[in-house]
Formats: sequence, structure tokens, C-alpha cells
Amino acid sequence: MAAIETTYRDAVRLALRDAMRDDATVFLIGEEVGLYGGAYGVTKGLIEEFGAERVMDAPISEPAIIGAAIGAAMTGLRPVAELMYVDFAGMVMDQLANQAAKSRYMFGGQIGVPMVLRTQGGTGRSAAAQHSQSLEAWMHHVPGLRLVMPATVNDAYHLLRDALRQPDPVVVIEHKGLYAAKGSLDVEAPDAPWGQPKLRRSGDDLTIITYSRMVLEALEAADQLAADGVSADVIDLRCLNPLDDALLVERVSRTGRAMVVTEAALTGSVASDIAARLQETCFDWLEEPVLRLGGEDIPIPVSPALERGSIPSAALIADVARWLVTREAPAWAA
Amino acid sequence: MAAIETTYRDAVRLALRDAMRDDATVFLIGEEVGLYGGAYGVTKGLIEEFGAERVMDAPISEPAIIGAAIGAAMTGLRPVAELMYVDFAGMVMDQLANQAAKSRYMFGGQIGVPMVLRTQGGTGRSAAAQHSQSLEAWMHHVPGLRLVMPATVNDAYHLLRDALRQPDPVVVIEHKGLYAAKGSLDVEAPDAPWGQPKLRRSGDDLTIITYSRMVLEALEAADQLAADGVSADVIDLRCLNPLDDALLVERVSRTGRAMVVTEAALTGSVASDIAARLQETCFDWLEEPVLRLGGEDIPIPVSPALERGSIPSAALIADVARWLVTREAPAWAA
Amino acid sequence: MTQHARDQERASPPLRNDGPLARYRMMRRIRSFEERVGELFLRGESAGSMLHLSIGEEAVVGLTDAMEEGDTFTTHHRGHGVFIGRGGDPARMMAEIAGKAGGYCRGKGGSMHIADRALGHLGANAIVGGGIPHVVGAGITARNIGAGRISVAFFGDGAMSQGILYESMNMAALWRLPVIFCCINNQYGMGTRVDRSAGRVDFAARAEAFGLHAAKADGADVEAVHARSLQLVQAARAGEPGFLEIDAYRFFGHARMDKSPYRTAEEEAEGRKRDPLAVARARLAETGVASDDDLKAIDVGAAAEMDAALAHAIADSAPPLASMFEDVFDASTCAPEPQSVRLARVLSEARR
Amino acid sequence: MTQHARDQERASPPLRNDGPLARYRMMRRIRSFEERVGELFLRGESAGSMLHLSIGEEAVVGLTDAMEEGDTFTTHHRGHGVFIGRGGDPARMMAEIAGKAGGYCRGKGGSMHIADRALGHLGANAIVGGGIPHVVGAGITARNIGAGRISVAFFGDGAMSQGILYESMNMAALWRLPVIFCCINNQYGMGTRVDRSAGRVDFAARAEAFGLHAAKADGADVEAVHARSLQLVQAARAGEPGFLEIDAYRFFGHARMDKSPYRTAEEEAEGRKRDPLAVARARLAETGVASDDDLKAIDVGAAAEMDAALAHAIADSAPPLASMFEDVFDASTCAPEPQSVRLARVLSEARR
Ligand SMILES: Cc1ncc(C[n+]2csc(CCOP(=O)(O)OP(=O)(O)O)c2C)c(N)n1
Ligand SMILES: Cc1ncc(C[n+]2csc(CCOP(=O)(O)OP(=O)(O)O)c2C)c(N)n1
Ligand SMILES: [Mg+2]
Ligand SMILES: [Mg+2]
Repeated sequence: MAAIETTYRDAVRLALRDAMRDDATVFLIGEEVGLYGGAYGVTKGLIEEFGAERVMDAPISEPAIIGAAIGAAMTGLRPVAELMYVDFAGMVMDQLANQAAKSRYMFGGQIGVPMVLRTQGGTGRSAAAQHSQSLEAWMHHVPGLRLVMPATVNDAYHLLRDALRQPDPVVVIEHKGLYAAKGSLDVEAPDAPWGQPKLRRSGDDLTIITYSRMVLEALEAADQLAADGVSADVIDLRCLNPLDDALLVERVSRTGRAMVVTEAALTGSVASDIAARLQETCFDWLEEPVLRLGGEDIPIPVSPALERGSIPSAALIADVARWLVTREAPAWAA
Repeated sequence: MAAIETTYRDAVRLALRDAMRDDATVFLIGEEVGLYGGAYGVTKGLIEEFGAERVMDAPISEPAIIGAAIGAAMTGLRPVAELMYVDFAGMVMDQLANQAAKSRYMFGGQIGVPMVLRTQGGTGRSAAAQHSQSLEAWMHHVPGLRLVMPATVNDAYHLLRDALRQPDPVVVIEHKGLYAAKGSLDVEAPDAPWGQPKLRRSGDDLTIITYSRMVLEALEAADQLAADGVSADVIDLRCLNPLDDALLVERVSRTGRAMVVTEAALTGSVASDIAARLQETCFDWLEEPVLRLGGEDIPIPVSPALERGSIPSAALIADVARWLVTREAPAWAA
Repeated sequence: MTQHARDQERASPPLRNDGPLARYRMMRRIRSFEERVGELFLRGESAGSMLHLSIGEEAVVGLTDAMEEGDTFTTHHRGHGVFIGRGGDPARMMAEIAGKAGGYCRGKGGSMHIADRALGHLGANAIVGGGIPHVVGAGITARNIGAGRISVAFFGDGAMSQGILYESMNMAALWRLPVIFCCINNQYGMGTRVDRSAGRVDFAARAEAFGLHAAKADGADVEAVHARSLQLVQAARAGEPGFLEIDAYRFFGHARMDKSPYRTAEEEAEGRKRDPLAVARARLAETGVASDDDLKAIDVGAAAEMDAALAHAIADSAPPLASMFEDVFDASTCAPEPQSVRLARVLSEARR
Repeated sequence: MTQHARDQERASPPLRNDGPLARYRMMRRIRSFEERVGELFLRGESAGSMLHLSIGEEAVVGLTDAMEEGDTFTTHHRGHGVFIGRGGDPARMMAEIAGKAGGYCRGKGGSMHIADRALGHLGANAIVGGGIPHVVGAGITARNIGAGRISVAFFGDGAMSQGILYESMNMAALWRLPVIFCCINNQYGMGTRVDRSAGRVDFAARAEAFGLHAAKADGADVEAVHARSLQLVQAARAGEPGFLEIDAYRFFGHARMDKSPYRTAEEEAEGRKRDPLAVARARLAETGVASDDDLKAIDVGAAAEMDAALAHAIADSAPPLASMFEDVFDASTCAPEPQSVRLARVLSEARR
């Protein structure tokens, strides 16, 4: 089957549809996933094809939704629970971290929880402080949870399908700002094997490491940089936990300069974790510290200008990368 | 008033008692804080002195306990909400991160939430995977939340009293393994100013940075190292967020070697964040990467031997520090 | 009391006790306001599209009007009406919805996070159920140091599925707090009708089982809501917490982008017949309390007020970029370090 | 079915339908087991002190005995009794409580996290309320692909204050799932008596308000519990979920370190009179179902069985250190990298 052009939103929907066609135990449970078709339209049409027992519109009870998915996973189904916004993670971290992630371990290997939690995060819609967060760091810190964040249309499909083949819980965080993004989907060709990062662009001067929507900003930044004669790697992490860092180490030990970019509030972010790891492993090859660039350490403001200003953009990434490589400070740093 | 010898547990209790005597708006709310005297005996006797309206035994409703504390703080009281185990944070992160931490910001500065959340974490009592965690990283990643973790008897008192003077929410995480620890308390002399780390021991060869119970392990490790002619700084972070890193930068740029130690699962830990920051700031002075040492990336097993084996000990810290300084691998690394 | 609150008090009619006509006027102001919010969005001037209009739910004024100065409250994402009912300034609200510097929250909160502490508003919330336990805390404050103040949580039928509501109800009953839980049942949580989210659709029975005084009132009839509210408010002041369900209908989509394909046109037409403004208007005319001209004057006055609010919001300026670092912590303490400062520290040539 | 489960089935008496005498025997086994757990602790052989004995709550057997093979369940931190009631192997349980390699969870779980998937046990939970929603999921499985299987959540009165219970009840009622919520009300959550944690202490009323069949049974009378249970199990199998409160008394402290200073000796003495073993024993003797000798033989047999379990647990070996990295993920995928490996990578001389 040849690749098709489609959107990130539709790629997720196709992944769900194909998984549900292939495996009768897969079902969806979440708020507004059925009649409404999903808050961002991702699950549109699925209730018509699969019925209300496999596309379950749930009451606004986030903890019990995740809990129910866990119980279903323990007893033979493959639930895809949807948390409408990752911002609601604070209601479900107990079920996610204390139950889903620990059951196999606490029970000595007896009880696996093969469920997928789908959610979305990020800024870009003036949705304010409680609907714009990037909270992957909370999940990243939980042993037993796998965490993936697709940046491309092809990954939106494949990471979800692969997640649905795992024997353990996987959190898939999509990005609200990517749903309308267009790209190529080849259902037979994942961008990279499950668990591995992907080099989206290669360069010589520095390695930019990022994930989710920031991959697009980083690629745009790399274009801008190229125009200035600075050539950058862009690595898309794809699977954040467990992390396979072989590619990162390989590229960073070549370029000697690394920058880790995240949309999340920087303090305590996944970017910090990756930077800490990389400087341990690549220390002898580093010309400069592993630099972190993230969201400001503030709640997300509703004003569009403030929201944009609080998050890395292609221009900012390019400025900082140039600074790192050429030691020339951008105008705003004066 | 002269210093007294007391326990960490009693220092916390004295801080609560003194704060309640000084300020009629301070009250406690939590599970078993009254008649039972606290799961670890911290609040013993307070209900007798202050009555049930100021020492409120709450139903087992963690989200609403934190939510009620928030509402009380918004309207003029100074609540100390107790979360019996930090392991239950997953039930309350919504109230803590989306409500307490963001209210001032979302409402443009109008509504502060001057509350304290007291909780305790850590290993050492074979309490298994759901009662032994170190989840400070979740709070550390929340803009608007202050986070402190006392390691000493004196800090157990002062950090709590200082927290109760803040206009914004503060999370105080105690350590279950420290409650019985003895030490000196001087109610007039904090170990360091609010917000600042404390150099607990100074050395020349490396700087060990840690917090909470690991400070004790690090100090013991430093003793062991001294016997081998390796001299180590031990810095106790005390206040993890916001972080004042001046002392860290000063010491690490002197020793050129740094190790950040945590009891939490290493991936996504506060140790990663501090290591990432330090290598950025001190890069030119570093002889070696900033090394992280933490809990293994696993849930905490109940078996005492497994539990102990999954967490840094003084011996492990010493071994790794020696390795870092002398480049001689310990026997177990062969 | 802030200067603003004082001005407010002068500018607005007294909040209560002037009866049905005042309540009609308040309901009209709410509806006109919400219509202007829709316009703000259509003109591309709102901050985002997460705008939830309370049209059809104006009878909530029956409860806001039974509250008194000093009482506090929390609202949900569809809370404009409740707040106007408690004296909110439409111009500052509209400016906030537009994300402007002169908005209630300096452009940081937006439609779902409006508050005015001076008016007792402890904050609107975008987390379904998120603001409910805060009234329990306000109730503790009232009990421990207060004097007769009550606190009211306003939320939708969707929040009836949130566990934190039951935890909060239980605490209020256990501690006999001066608190009221008000469910504005507009029959839908986004696209989900209550009979698709509740195993048994008798919300008052749930509240009663937790030990609250519970009542259900017809949301098409603001006076019925008001009568029930007066009883519940009186009981709450005496330490007997209550629950009120206002049975209403959401006239339009969930948010501005939603065209409600999950319900039929017939159902909507039926639902919109339960219009609290039409009912109140007809009764005021019938009983001779107000002439048609009086009522028209009220309508026109409300429209003019809200036109002005809309114009004000559009004219107001965007917040300065640097303001994003303010209000994370109280200004007397510290602000977060901007990244630009950290990067300069790390990368400046002076480093070596 | 695992080998263990098969052995188990041979070794134990059939789980149900052999009436009051079998239920007495089961209750006696539970009590003897719990007594040995206390001994394990006193001998310093338990993994930690978080040991919650279910003595006084043995009438839960009335419900476990009404369940069938293939039915699933979750338990709380005080769940030893429930699990033995469903066929749990005391020796492997005791070994787990001692943190040993031969325990049900290979020494990783301990008293609060025992499970035997083969017996339908989906896991004990140390989070109050944590296991409740899992039966909703099991109910979905039963509905979507199952055949008449029910799932039962066992929890304490303390969990009646957890919001997730009401969320779960609502879902079960809404989706008509084959699920039962069983509250073992032992009157206390740690040191808090139910009237200090509940605004209105009528738990069945709460469940009814959410649309469940609700019943309360005398926890001193296992046959009363059993009769109610049979009704609820039958209804649940037909898609009508239920709620059962077993009204009992916690004979001892909350955990092994707790001497219950928050309650009076008189109250305890009264409470301990409500002893389901004494009641069952007396009735069996009275009705002539069993002679005193029969009953003694049962008691002695149970004691011997549990002595053996205790000895087995003490003799069992600690789990190997390296096993800590197993079971984080399924063995077919990957295990976490031990720190020693990472450190060697970072610090090995080969680095440069
Ligand atoms: C905790 C949480 N879950 C889900 C949402 C997404 N959401 C926003 S409004 C809404 C429906 C709420 O329905 P209801 O409470 O009846 O209020 P209404 O919109 O009808 O006024 C949902 C599901 C949310 N904001 N918060
Ligand atoms: C979410 C959560 N909150 C608090 C605790 C601490 N805790 C353990 S048992 C317990 C009391 C539980 O009471 P109940 O549910 O009645 O069970 P019982 O101990 O009486 O069997 C508490 C508060 C916990 N384990 N989990
Ligand atoms: Mg609604
Ligand atoms: Mg109990």
C-alpha cells in the first residue's frame, strides 16, 4: 500500500480504526469520544463503525475512567483510554502511576496492564493555564510507564499502533497544535523502530534534540540556521521512556554541541533529564554544555501574545543555536 | 533561648505548635492529624491544645482536603494540609498544580493561596511500592509551587515556620526515615536563610549535592571518603524550588567535580534537573560530568533487602565518589 | 474594599431585595453580555475559542440574588452569568475574555478564569469540579473566624460525575459548614446528555444521601429558583449546608465552535422554550409590575451597556510581554528567572 | 489455569454451596491465618509493620462464598480474609507478607499487594479506594467478551469518602455492569470512627442514589451476609450492579503498631461481642449441624494449617537482589538499566 497524504488527526483516527478492526479486544473509553467524535475530532465516526460498547462515552470521571481501563486491561481487553487534556493528569496520576504502572511489579509479574492512555497537550490555542500544559515530565518519572509523543503524521499512526501491541501501559501524548498538520502516512513503514529516536535532519555544527510539536519548530530553525551557514542535526525523540539514547550519543559526540528543546516549563522537564544524561555520557566530546531551551517557568497565560512569548519558537531556537555555535549573542540578549 | 536536643518528629510538631500559637489563622487539616496524632505521631497533642476546629480530622478524601485548604487560604486562613504519604500525590496534583499553584497567576495577582502542604516520603520501612516513593519531581515541575525538604532537626522546624510565612503555596516533604532522628533545634537560628542551600561539610575534591535523608548518607559517605584521603563538600539543598544555585556554582567551580544524589527514581528526578543546570553553568570548570546517583528506575519492592538495594547508601555514594575522583572503579563495577 | 468595588457598587443596582424586576434586568444584562461575547469571537477579538455561553441559564440570578455582600463563590467554565449576577463589571470581564491588559486578570486568565476577589469571586475554573472544594475551605474560614458568611459553588451537571463533589458534600455535611452546592443542569456536558452520564438522574437524591438539604428548581422560572435559594441560604447560614439543582437548558453549542450535531433541532426548539427571560418578562407584564415600555427600556439599557463593554474590550491594549513573569509568586517575594537571563549567564563570553 | 491453581483446587474444599459449616471453617482459617501474621510480626519476620488484620470481619466469607470460579475481585489493604475466602494459598500469602522469594509476588508486594490472578484476584491495594474502579473495567470485559462473570470490589468504610467510589458506582449503574461494591464497615478508618468521617452514616442510601441495588448486612452473622450476597450476585450477573455493606467491628488496632488509644475499652469489648465466629459456632452447635468435637477438629485443623504456613514463610529465602529489575516491564520487552551499568558506561576508563 502506498503512502497517503493525510492529517495528524486522521492518522490517529486511522490507527484506532485499524487496531479495532484487527483486534476485537481493543476499545475506546473517554469523555466525548463517541457521539461528539472527540474534543478535537479525532474519534469521529468510530462509534458508528464499532458501536457504543467499543467506543464508550464516559461520564466526566477521569480517575475512574483510567481505573476502569486498568481493570479491563487486567482482564483481557486492550483499552485506549482518552484523557481529554493532559492538564487533567493531576486527577489520574494515582491510577496511572500507583496502579497501571506498578501492578505488574507489585504482583510479582502476574498482572500486566496492557492499556494505552491517549491524551493531548501543548499551547497554541489560547486555552489558558489549565488547558495548555505539557506535563510529560510527570509520566516520564514513573517506572513502569512507557511514554511516546508523536511529532509527525506517520508517527501519529505508528506509535499508537505499536503502543497497542505492548504488554504494558503506554502513554501517548499528542499535540493539539498538530492535529491539522498534513503529512505522509505509510501504514507499512514506521519512521523508525518502536523505542528509537529518529534523525529528522542531519548537520555538523550542533545537535538539536526535541519531540512533539517542537520538532517542527526545530526543523524550521535548522532551515534558518542553514541560511547562516550553521548546520544542525534535528533528532525527534519519539519514545521518551524508556529512552534509547544510542543515536543521541552518536550524533552529539560528532557535533560536540547539543541543545534539548521542550515546550514544557523548563524546570524539572524531560529536557533537563536528557541534558543531564547526555553530559554524563558525552562529556569528553562536548565543546559546550548541553543547553536546555524550554517554556518559561510560568503558568500559560491566555493572551495570545503572552502565550507565544512563553514558548520556544523556531526563531528563538535558531537564535540560541547560533549563539551556542558562533558565540555571537542575539540582539535580544544584549 | 538555647538550642535543645530533640527529634525531627518533635521539631515539626513544635513548628506547628508555635505557628498556631503565634497566628490564630493557622489550622491543620488532614487524615488522622487529630485524635490519632498523625500516622507518624507528628501532630500528637495538638488537638488537645487547639481543639477540633483548628486540628481537623478529615475523611479519606485527599483531593477535597487540598481543595478545602485552598479555599480556606483564599479566604483568610493559613491552612497546613497534611497528605499522609506523598505517594497519594497522584490524587491531589490537580488541586495542587492546577488550583493552588496557578490561582494567583490566572487571576492576575488577585488571589493568593498561602497554604502549606505537609507530607512525607521515602523508603526504609518496607512499606512497598505505594507507600515509599519520593515524588518531589512532580511538584518541582510546577511553576508557582515552592518546594522544601528538610534533612535536619533544625530545618524540620525552620523550613516549616518559614513556609507558613510565605504568601504562596509551599510543599514541605518530610522523610519517614528521619522522624526518629535526633539533633539540635534552635528556634532562633535557622541553618540558612529561607530559600538557600546549606554547605553541611566542605571539601576540595568533589561536591556532593543532595537533600532530605540522603544528606545523612552523603555525610557518612564523606566520612568514609576522608579516611581514604578524598575530601568532599556536602550541600543540602533544603529549598528545591525556586532554587538558589549560587552556592552550588561556587563550590562546584572550585572542586570541578559534582555528584547529585537523590532517593527518587533517577529518570526525570530533581537530581537530573540540578545536574542539567550545573553543567550549563559550571561547564568550564568541570573536570568530569556532573554525575547523578539515585534510586533505581523501579517501583519500590517490599522485601527489605531489595528495598535497600534499590536506593543509594552511604557506601554506594562513597564508592561512586571515589570512582569519580580517583578513576578507580569499585569492586562491584568490575 | 477596592476602589473598583466601590465604583461598582455605585454604578450597579443594589444586588438584592428589589425583587422580580431587578432580577429580570440582571438576567437581561447577562444575556446581552453573552451575546456580545459571541460577537467578540466572531470579530476575531477573543483570546481563543473556549467561550462557553450561559444563555438559557440566567435563572441562576435567583440564587446570586439571595446571596449577600461578603458571601463568596466559585464558578465553572460557563460562569459569566453567575459573576454578573454577583456584580461583575462587564467591561473588565469582556476585556479579560479578549486577553487584554485591562481585564480582570490582566489578560492572563481569559473567559474560564475570571475572578474579582473584592466581590467574593474566588475564581472561575476550567477544571470540571475544580472549584467545588474551595467553598468547603471558605466555609471553614467562615466557621473559624467569620460572621455569617456563606460560600456557594456553581457548577454544571457534568460535575455531578466528579468524585471531588461527593468528597466536598460529605465534608460540608460532616462539619456543618455554611456552604451551598449549586448544580446548573443544562442537560449536557459537551455532547453528552445527562441520561448518558448518570446511572440515576436524580441529583437531589445524591445530595440528600450525603446529608445535605437538597432541592431542585425550575430553571425557566427565576422566582422559583429564588424562593428555593432563600430557604437554602438561610439554612446554610445556620450551618446546614445545601444543594440546589437549577433545571435549565443549554440554548447553544458547548463552546463557540460546537454546532450540537448530537441533538435534534426539535429537542433544541423545545429546550429553548424554557427561556427564563421570556417567562419572567411575561409574568412581569401580566402582573402589571412593569409595562412593556419599562421592559423595553431595560433591554435597551442592557444592550447599550454591553455594547460599551465590547467596545472597551476591543480598544483595550494587549498586556506587555514582560508581565508574563508577574503573579507567578507574590510580588513581595521573587519572580521566575526568564530564560533569556539564564542563557546569557551560560553563554556570555564572560563565562570563561 | 496454572499448576498452582490446580493444586490449590485439589487441596482446598470446594469454594461454595456446602453451606454454613464450610463457611465456619473458612472463617476459622482466616482468623488463624491473621493470628499467625501477628506472630510473624512479633518474631521480626514480616516485611515491615504495615500489617492490617481482618479479625472481626470474617463474615465477608458470606460474599466470597456466593461468588463463582472465574469471578474477579479487588481488595484493600486489609484483604487477607477476602483472599483466603476466594481460595488463596496461606503459605504463599504468608511468604509474601514476609517478603520472601516464594511469596505470591516474589517478595515485591507484601501484605498490601497480594494477588493471584489465577484465582481471579486482580490485586490488593494500599491506596484507599485504588482498586475500586478496576472492577468497573472487569465488568466491561465481562460485558464485551465475557460470559456471566461478575467482579467484586472489597474495601473499607474509609473508602466511602473517596470520590472514585462514586465515579465507579455511577459508571456501573450507567452501563449496567455485572459488578458489586462491598464495603466492609469495621467502624474505623485508622483512628476515625465512621460518625467522624461521614456527614450522614447511611452508606446504602448513597449507593441507591447512584442507582445500585443496595443492602446492609450484619457482619456478626455470616449467613445473613450470605443471603444478601446471593441476591446481589444474581442481580449483578443480570447486569444490575449492587452494593453491600457488611456491618462489622475491627477487633484490634489499625495496624500492628496501633493500640487504639482513640477508643474506649468498653467500646472494644462491646464490639468484640459481635464475633462472627462465635455466632456461627453457637448456631452450628445449636442446630445440630456440627458437634463440639467437629468444630474443635476444624479449629485444630486450621491452626495446624496456618502454623505450617508460618513455618514455610520463615524458612523461605529472600528474593535475589537482581530480581528487583524484573517485572517492571514484561520480560518479553526490556528491563530498566541498573545504575551500576550506566555509571560504568560514564566512568569507565575506556570513555576517553
Ligand atoms: C476535569 C475536566 N474534565 C473534562 C473537561 C473538558 N470539559 C470542559 S466543559 C465539559 C463539559 C462540562 O459539562 P457541565 O459540567 O455540564 O458544564 P456545561 O458545559 O454544561 O456548563 C468538559 C467535559 C474539563 N474541562 N475538566
Ligand atoms: C488514598 C489513601 N489515603 C490514605 C491512606 C492511609 N490509610 C491507610 S488505611 C487507612 C484507613 C482506611 O480505613 P478503611 O477504608 O475503613 O479500612 P480499614 O483499615 O478499616 O480496613 C488510611 C487512612 C491510604 N493508604 N490511601
Ligand atoms: Mg451541563
Ligand atoms: Mg474501616
